[in-house]
Amino acid sequence: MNPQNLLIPILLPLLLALFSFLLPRGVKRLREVVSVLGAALFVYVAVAFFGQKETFFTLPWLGHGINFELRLYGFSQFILIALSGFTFLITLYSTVRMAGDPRIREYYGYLFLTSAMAAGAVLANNLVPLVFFWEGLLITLYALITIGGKASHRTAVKAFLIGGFCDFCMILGIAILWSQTGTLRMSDISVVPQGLTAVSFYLMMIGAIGKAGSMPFHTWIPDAAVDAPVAVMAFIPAALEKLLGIYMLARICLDLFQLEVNSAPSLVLMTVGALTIVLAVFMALIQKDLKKLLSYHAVSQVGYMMLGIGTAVPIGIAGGIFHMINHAMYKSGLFLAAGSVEQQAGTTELKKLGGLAKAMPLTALGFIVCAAAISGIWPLNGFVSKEMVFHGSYETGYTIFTIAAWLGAILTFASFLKAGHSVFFGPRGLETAAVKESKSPITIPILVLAGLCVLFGVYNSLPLKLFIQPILAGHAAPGEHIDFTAHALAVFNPIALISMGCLLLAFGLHLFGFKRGGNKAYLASEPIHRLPVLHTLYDWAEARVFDLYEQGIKFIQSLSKFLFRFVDRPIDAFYEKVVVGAGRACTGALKAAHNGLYANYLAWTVGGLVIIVWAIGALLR
Amino acid sequence: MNNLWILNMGFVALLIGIGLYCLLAMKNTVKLLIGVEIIAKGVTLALVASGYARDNLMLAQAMVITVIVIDVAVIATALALIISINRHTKSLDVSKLTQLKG
Amino acid sequence: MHLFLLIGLVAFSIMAVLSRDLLKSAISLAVASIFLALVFFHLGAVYAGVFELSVVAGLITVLFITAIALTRNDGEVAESKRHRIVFPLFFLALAVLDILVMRKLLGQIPAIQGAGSGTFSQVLWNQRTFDLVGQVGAIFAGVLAVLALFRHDSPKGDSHE
Amino acid sequence: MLFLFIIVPLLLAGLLPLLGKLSKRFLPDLLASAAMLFLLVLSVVSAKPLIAGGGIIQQAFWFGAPLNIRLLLDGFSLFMLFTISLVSFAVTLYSINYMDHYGAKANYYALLLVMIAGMNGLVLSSDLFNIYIFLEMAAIASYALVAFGRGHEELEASFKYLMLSAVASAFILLSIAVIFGMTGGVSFGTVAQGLKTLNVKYVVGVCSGLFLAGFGLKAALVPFHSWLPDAHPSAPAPISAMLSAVLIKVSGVYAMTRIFLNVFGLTPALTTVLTVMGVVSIFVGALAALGQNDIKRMLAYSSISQIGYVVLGLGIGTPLGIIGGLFHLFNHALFKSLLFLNAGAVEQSTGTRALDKMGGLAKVMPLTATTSAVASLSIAGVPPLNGFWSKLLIIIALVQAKMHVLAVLAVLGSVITLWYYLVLQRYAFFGKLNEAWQGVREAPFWMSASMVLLALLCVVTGLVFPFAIHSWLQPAADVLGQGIGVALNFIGF
Repeated sequence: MNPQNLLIPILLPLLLALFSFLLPRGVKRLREVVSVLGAALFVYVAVAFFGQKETFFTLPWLGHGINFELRLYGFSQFILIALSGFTFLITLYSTVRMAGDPRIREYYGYLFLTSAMAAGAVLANNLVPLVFFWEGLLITLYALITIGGKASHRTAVKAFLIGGFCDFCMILGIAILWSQTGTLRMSDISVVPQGLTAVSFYLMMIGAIGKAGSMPFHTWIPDAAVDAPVAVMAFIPAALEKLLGIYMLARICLDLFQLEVNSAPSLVLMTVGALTIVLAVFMALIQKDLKKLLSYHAVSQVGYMMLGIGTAVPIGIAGGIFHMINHAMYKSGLFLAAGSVEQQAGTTELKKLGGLAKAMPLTALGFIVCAAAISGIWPLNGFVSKEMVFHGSYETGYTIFTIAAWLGAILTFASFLKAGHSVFFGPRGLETAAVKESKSPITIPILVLAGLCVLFGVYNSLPLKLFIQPILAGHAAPGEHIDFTAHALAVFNPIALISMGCLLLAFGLHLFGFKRGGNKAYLASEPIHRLPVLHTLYDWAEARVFDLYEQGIKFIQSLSKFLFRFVDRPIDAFYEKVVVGAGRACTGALKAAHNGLYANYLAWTVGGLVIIVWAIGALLR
Repeated sequence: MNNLWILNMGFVALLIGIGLYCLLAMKNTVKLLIGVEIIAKGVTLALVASGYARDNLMLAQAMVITVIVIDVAVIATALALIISINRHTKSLDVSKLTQLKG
Repeated sequence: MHLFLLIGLVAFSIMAVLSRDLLKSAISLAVASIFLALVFFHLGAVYAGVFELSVVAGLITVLFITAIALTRNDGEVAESKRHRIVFPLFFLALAVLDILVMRKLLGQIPAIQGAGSGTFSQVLWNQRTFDLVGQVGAIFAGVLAVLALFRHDSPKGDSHE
Repeated sequence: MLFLFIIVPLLLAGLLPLLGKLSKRFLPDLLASAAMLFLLVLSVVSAKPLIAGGGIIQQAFWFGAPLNIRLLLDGFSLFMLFTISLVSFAVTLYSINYMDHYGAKANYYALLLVMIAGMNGLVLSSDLFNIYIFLEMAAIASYALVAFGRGHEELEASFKYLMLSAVASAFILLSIAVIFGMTGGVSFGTVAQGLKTLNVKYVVGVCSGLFLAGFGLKAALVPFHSWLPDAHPSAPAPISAMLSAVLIKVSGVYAMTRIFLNVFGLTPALTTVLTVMGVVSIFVGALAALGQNDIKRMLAYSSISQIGYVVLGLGIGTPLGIIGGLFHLFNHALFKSLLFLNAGAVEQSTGTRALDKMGGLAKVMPLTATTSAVASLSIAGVPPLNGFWSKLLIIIALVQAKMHVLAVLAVLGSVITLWYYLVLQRYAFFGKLNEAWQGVREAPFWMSASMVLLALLCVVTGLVFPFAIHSWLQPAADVLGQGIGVALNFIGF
């Protein structure tokens, strides 16, 4: 392939962005049509790139080893396809959902700018262009969040500061890596993380997981869920940032650094991953708003990916990467479904909604499939990738991480049962009387994503063989053949059985909670309740374990509250109070020092002269 | 020859020190300007002394004359400023000129 | 002789600083200028001496006195009385430091003989022509500055005080 | 031909007060703009002989007769000349509308022209004492321009500026006198040659200290910066732009760099002092800017911070560092002048400079808001605008020079910069439109035109920066990279 073609995935969205910026606001339809067609072309380009052999493109740039280098290979081809696909779906969805927005011009512009930057970041083979595109994403994120309206500015600044901090860490890590290896070409770097390079690893890791939205860099996501347009949420935190963040993390762990199984960096990564899973899912459980609930899950699921990659075991890494793409699909689907509900019903608050399944069958179907996928129900894609992560973490010998992952799975399913139940089943909310199904540009993306969830689950060999295995091709132990498809949907092994058990447990939890709530939709889950074995189990539980459950729920709830108040908020407060406060204090001191007295200023000048002369004298000695 | 240069430079330093003291400690704006003048005297002395020490007195004198001319321009501007400020504040106290701060 | 002239110069400078009356200060400064001019004469720098006498001792003193006459100083700026005590201490410290530094630093400088030069006017016109352009510019700047500050239309900015 | 850079503005400055009697507005506007355009074209044309060969020394002619004035033109001075001409052209266009309500336009242009003549002379001179003269010439004009509004604040700011600046000039002159006393000459060649033969590193150290204090005060490096936050906001907006964008760089950074790199030769001690001063300036300026409510005062503190970057880059002394520093110098000239012009437009329309009284002005002044957003993003180092590249180059140079701590601090400073520019944008232009400004209108034609010109330049420079670096930053950096060889080359002249 002609190496210059590598510029197309960057330039094409850039042109689309320019088009949207320059097109006057008054012109109707044309913008949407061009955007959708352009995005389709983008998909075509990405697909055409797939399967090409490794290509390098180099443009001399600043010199000193800083060149504009791009590289197309298995991994970036795969991410590019996903990226273009999501861009297309979101564009299609936005034609209806964002129609009439006063800042529509900027919206499409920034959307495509984001795609261009992301494509650049994926293709970059030199750390400096990588940082360039990476930083660019921060700006477009800021801009896209502010489209949400007046209240969104605060959130945008918060996202910006947090993202800026993470990127700053990454730049620092890159600088250290550069000084240690002497090159900026990513494909030339491969070092063992120890000493300074370990510091660099951790710093770059913060950059990557910060982009992916892991704890403790997540606090802007739930805020943004409320403030930012839902299409933006579906595109950026749910899909794109995961793709990029986890892509970067995988690159760091696989290529730039040689991560050993159970080495300190690996354990750190796994710990952060496990903590993210558990803490975020606890937070998700108590949310009363659909979009907020989804956004906390967006955080929690990152934990699985980090856990998987952090294991440094092939199946774990493959699981992590697979989970990334799966998550992008079902989480986008869920956000889009939430958006569809919001547009029709006017709210996403769980208590106001109910029984929408009949009125919005397509949205409901999409939501249910995606929710089942995220919960890891056989045979959907979430099941496959989660199993792989469980296996991987189990193989490292630290079962604690596997248990944490299982715990996460239980609560994930429970919270989605709650969400799905209260939105689509049960009696209709009073305020949402006249609800119709959304238009096709809204439902099609949802259904496509749901369909993909099924496809990637049932025919998991397709993505695994086509996308994932090539990435790991160079990383298997010699002589070992990599094939994950063999046990992908196998149910009869201990780990899969435990997972299934977890799901059942979650279901039970939901049922008890539901019944306890005295809801009238109780009959909806009656058939399961009447199953012979479960029935007696439930009866037995109803009589005796009820208190225990109550206590358990109370415990879980208070724990959630505790975590929210003492972990989640303090992190938030750190950004808001400590950083801002420190800035204020310095500023105040400086303002007081500039008191307007001439003698004072002159004294600084003379004092400065004395210090400088003294310093030069001391340095000359 | 060299010794004379050192002696002169010593007095240059004294003049500049006196001038800086005046600038730092005095409050009257006209007095501050006198401090600037004293510093300027020190510097012109330094130029002439250097020219004398290096047998390049003509060059030194040419420079001194330029310095004096520039000095006149600066002093004239400064006095015009002081008079204008005096019209606003009716005072010559520099410690009252603290409207700009922070 | 040279030393006495220098001491006179410093003494009158000190008087100019410490004197409580502005007029006396200005006149002390003029006397200090005359001493400086004498120093210049003594060193052979005749042109510089003449200039110092006429411009600094003459013109600048006139400028100062005009300015003092033009400004109104309600309630007399009270200079702190501490200067009578602080200044001698400062001066002593300065002198000691001065002697130490000069001995140590300048005493070690080897000499380079400067290129001998022609007459004064030759130097001024042939070597330092560029300076004259600068002088013209500086005079322009000074004149324009005074014109700008004393122009007749009403001052802006009084409104936003 | 190079002499025209000095004599044209100077002659016009002499004529303008007389011509101003004939026509109060039209003639001064026309002549001043024409002169600036002429200088801009001249600086571009002058590049031709330079690209052919290295630096040149040209003798000035006066109506055909040779004068004893030797002007030094090399990559570095050409670069500065171009920057001066560019900014002064934009500023003059802006003044056509803006200075109407100040009165005495002829006088104003005359002072501006004297200031430009002084800066051009400084840049072209090859002699320490000439540097001092032209420095003073530009400075005297700038005192008057700062006080041009004649309000209390303006006068106070100008007075403090003058008094501190006079001390700085005295330091510079004293240092020149000592060097003259050691080497017997003041031209670059003689001094460099003399210092090379003499072994007097401590005295040179003291002289460097004096220069650093003197030029540091002109450049507003911390702790010599205190006059700037008073003087720059008080001046009329185009003058604020001129002072922040050009004057502090020419009379501070240029002079300092020229002397330290080409005449004294950069020593490790100087590198350390310069880089530390740079970083301290970055932080003090940025943190102080963060707390400001006066928009122009915020910009003034930001200048201190950005000058810190320039000095940091130049102080490293490596080729990449010098390129980064120079590029940042140019970029800062563009976006800081633009920001001051924006602030001026806002002040003229609303009558206030207090950020908390503004709000939502983007709706009524879209052009000002857009250009200001470009400048803010640029100065905060957001890719792909020009400020990003220059900061990146400086940071890379720091890493290459193994100054990792300084690199981290430089990045951190840039984050704070972004912070307060976001604050500025939010208070001034975004949000709800304050009802008081309902009737506010966009800036008049010439003001808008010059703002758009500068904003376009910001964007274009960011996009074509590799070209910019290779074509005319590289020659400038080469000059500085040669060290004292440059000065020694000119002994024969």
